[in-house]
Amino acid sequence: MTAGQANNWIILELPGLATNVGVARVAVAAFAAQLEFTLNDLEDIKLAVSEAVSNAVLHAYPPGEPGTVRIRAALVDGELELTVEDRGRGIDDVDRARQTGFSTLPDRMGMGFVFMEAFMDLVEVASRPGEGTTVRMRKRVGSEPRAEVPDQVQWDFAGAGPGPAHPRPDDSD
Amino acid sequence: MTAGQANNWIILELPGLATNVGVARVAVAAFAAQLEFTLNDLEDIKLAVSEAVSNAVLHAYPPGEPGTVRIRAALVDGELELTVEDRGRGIDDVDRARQTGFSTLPDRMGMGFVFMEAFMDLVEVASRPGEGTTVRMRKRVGSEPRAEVPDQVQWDFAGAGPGPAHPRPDDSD
Amino acid sequence: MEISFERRPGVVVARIAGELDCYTAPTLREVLDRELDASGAASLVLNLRDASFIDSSGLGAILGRYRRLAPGGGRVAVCEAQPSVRRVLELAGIPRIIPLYPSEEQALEAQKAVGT
Amino acid sequence: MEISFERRPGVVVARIAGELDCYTAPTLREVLDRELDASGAASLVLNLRDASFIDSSGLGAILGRYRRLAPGGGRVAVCEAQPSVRRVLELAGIPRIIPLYPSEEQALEAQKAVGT
Ligand SMILES: Nc1ncnc2c1ncn2[C@@H]1O[C@H](COP(=O)(O)OP(=O)(O)O)[C@@H](O)[C@H]1O
Ligand SMILES: Nc1ncnc2c1ncn2[C@@H]1O[C@H](COP(=O)(O)OP(=O)(O)O)[C@@H](O)[C@H]1O
Repeated sequence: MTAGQANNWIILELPGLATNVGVARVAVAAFAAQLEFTLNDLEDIKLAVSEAVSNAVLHAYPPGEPGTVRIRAALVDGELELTVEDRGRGIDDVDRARQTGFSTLPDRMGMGFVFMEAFMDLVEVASRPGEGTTVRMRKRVGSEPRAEVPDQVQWDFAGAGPGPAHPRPDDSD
Repeated sequence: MTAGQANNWIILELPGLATNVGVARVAVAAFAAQLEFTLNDLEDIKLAVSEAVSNAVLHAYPPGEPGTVRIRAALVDGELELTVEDRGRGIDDVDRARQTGFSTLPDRMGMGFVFMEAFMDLVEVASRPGEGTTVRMRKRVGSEPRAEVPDQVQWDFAGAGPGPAHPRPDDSD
Repeated sequence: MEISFERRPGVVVARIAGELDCYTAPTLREVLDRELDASGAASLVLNLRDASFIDSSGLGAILGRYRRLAPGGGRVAVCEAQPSVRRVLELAGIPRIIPLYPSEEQALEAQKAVGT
Repeated sequence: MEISFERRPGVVVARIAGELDCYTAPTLREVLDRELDASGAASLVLNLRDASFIDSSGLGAILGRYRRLAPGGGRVAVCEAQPSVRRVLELAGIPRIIPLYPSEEQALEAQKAVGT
């Protein structure tokens, strides 16, 4: 059975409802617990799942018309590979979307992608406007989250209004 | 969001490995927790998932060649509808398979279907030899598990050998 | 998620249990604002002892309260956060604007120190 | 799943933590049999205080030990099972052949009463 786990995977499909984000977290964490991840690693993975699935819930589909979100977790070469996919409106400019503090919704922090990057070892975003978004992530057993998220963010938080709708020139990621 | 939950569902696909049975339990329980199920109800649901997915793992596919198991959980009219499906070898005689103590494996108790029936409100088994098996179950919020599983079982347990390979005439289900 | 409140002079203490994500954040936001309005308190102490998870949506709800209270001189503090939750807060640099305290008492003491 | 053992005169006490299902049952079976062989004990007390789940595969592993020990006059008892686990054992009618005790002490007392 242990040998089989090397090629193990799960696919979870669910409608993009906020109430399902927790289900996705729990399912992926239960699956990932098969590898020798520490409790901290599993928390990192939950956070990354939460951010990616929340994005599909909040940004991909028109409000009130949730489409399907597909989550795939696989054990590949002792690493967890995670894919979160939607068939929603897509992202016009992925580089801009990934920048710290960038959000197209007024009450969001624009920290989702930054958190995924901070807590996972690899984050790739593929998106086509009108067709959907696929976020692919990897987590190695024993990898540490990267230091802190960039400094700029605190500055934005401290401001009275919502975060900037557009990135500043010094907002690098 | 609450309205949307009435039509909420998840689909979970995974290879039929024993290590994945716990993942299925946890995912379905996290999903079912959206309804007003009691903790006992959620334990009943976990048990039913465990029995149905274990069957797909243990009986459907040749040892060492696990095929895919598909679990669907949906909230329908305030009930949980659960489907566990495999594309494995199927069951020749479903009525016989559902009888208390019947098992085709020497070290099994033949209690899987009996438990599903005891802990869920409805259990339907559709199977075609060579094509696969689908178990459909329902659980109402607030339903109680049925009394005890039939008496015959204790008798079999108490025997020195494995359970009977064939049902006795008085093994009704 | 479940929230219970205790009103202290000038401070609302909110004890939050459960997961703070995009499902619960809108409720969290609304319930906190309602209590802040009703109490007229300038400051907020969030006791996260029973909060088991937080992501950027949950952080957003907390930082939103900071943005609301800061212009009037009010403060926001977090206390008793579990290690996994504290880890997310720290990685996000939250403590630089919202201090974390090991106990509710210490968080309340610190509020007093500034006066309300 | 994790198991630890304590050998008492004529009795093995096995403390089992985790989930008892078709993934862990083969290990449970093997480890219990190995310890019964090594100790030469006639009876078995299973402390399920930290067992969080059991299904028919887990029950099968327990009943298999009963079948093994009963012909030699040995006994199997379960103690400290959590409510959710106890519920499954009771619905399956297990207590009629494998008694359940609230504490390990009581389970061990009962073993003595029959002598080993
Ligand atoms: N799955 C998605 N579909 C469409 N747009 C997305 C998706 N994920 C992210 N985006 C876009 O990228 C932006 C930045 O995302 P993120 O860093 O997670 O911050 P936030 O969710 O707080 O807005 C979002 O505001 C949104 O415009
Ligand atoms: N998914 C399945 N595919 C093929 N055969 C199955 C499946 N589920 C159950 N069976 C057959 O039905 C029998 C009875 O199942 P069950 O009541 O769960 O007891 P057990 O799993 O202990 O054998 C099994 O022994 C097996 O022969």
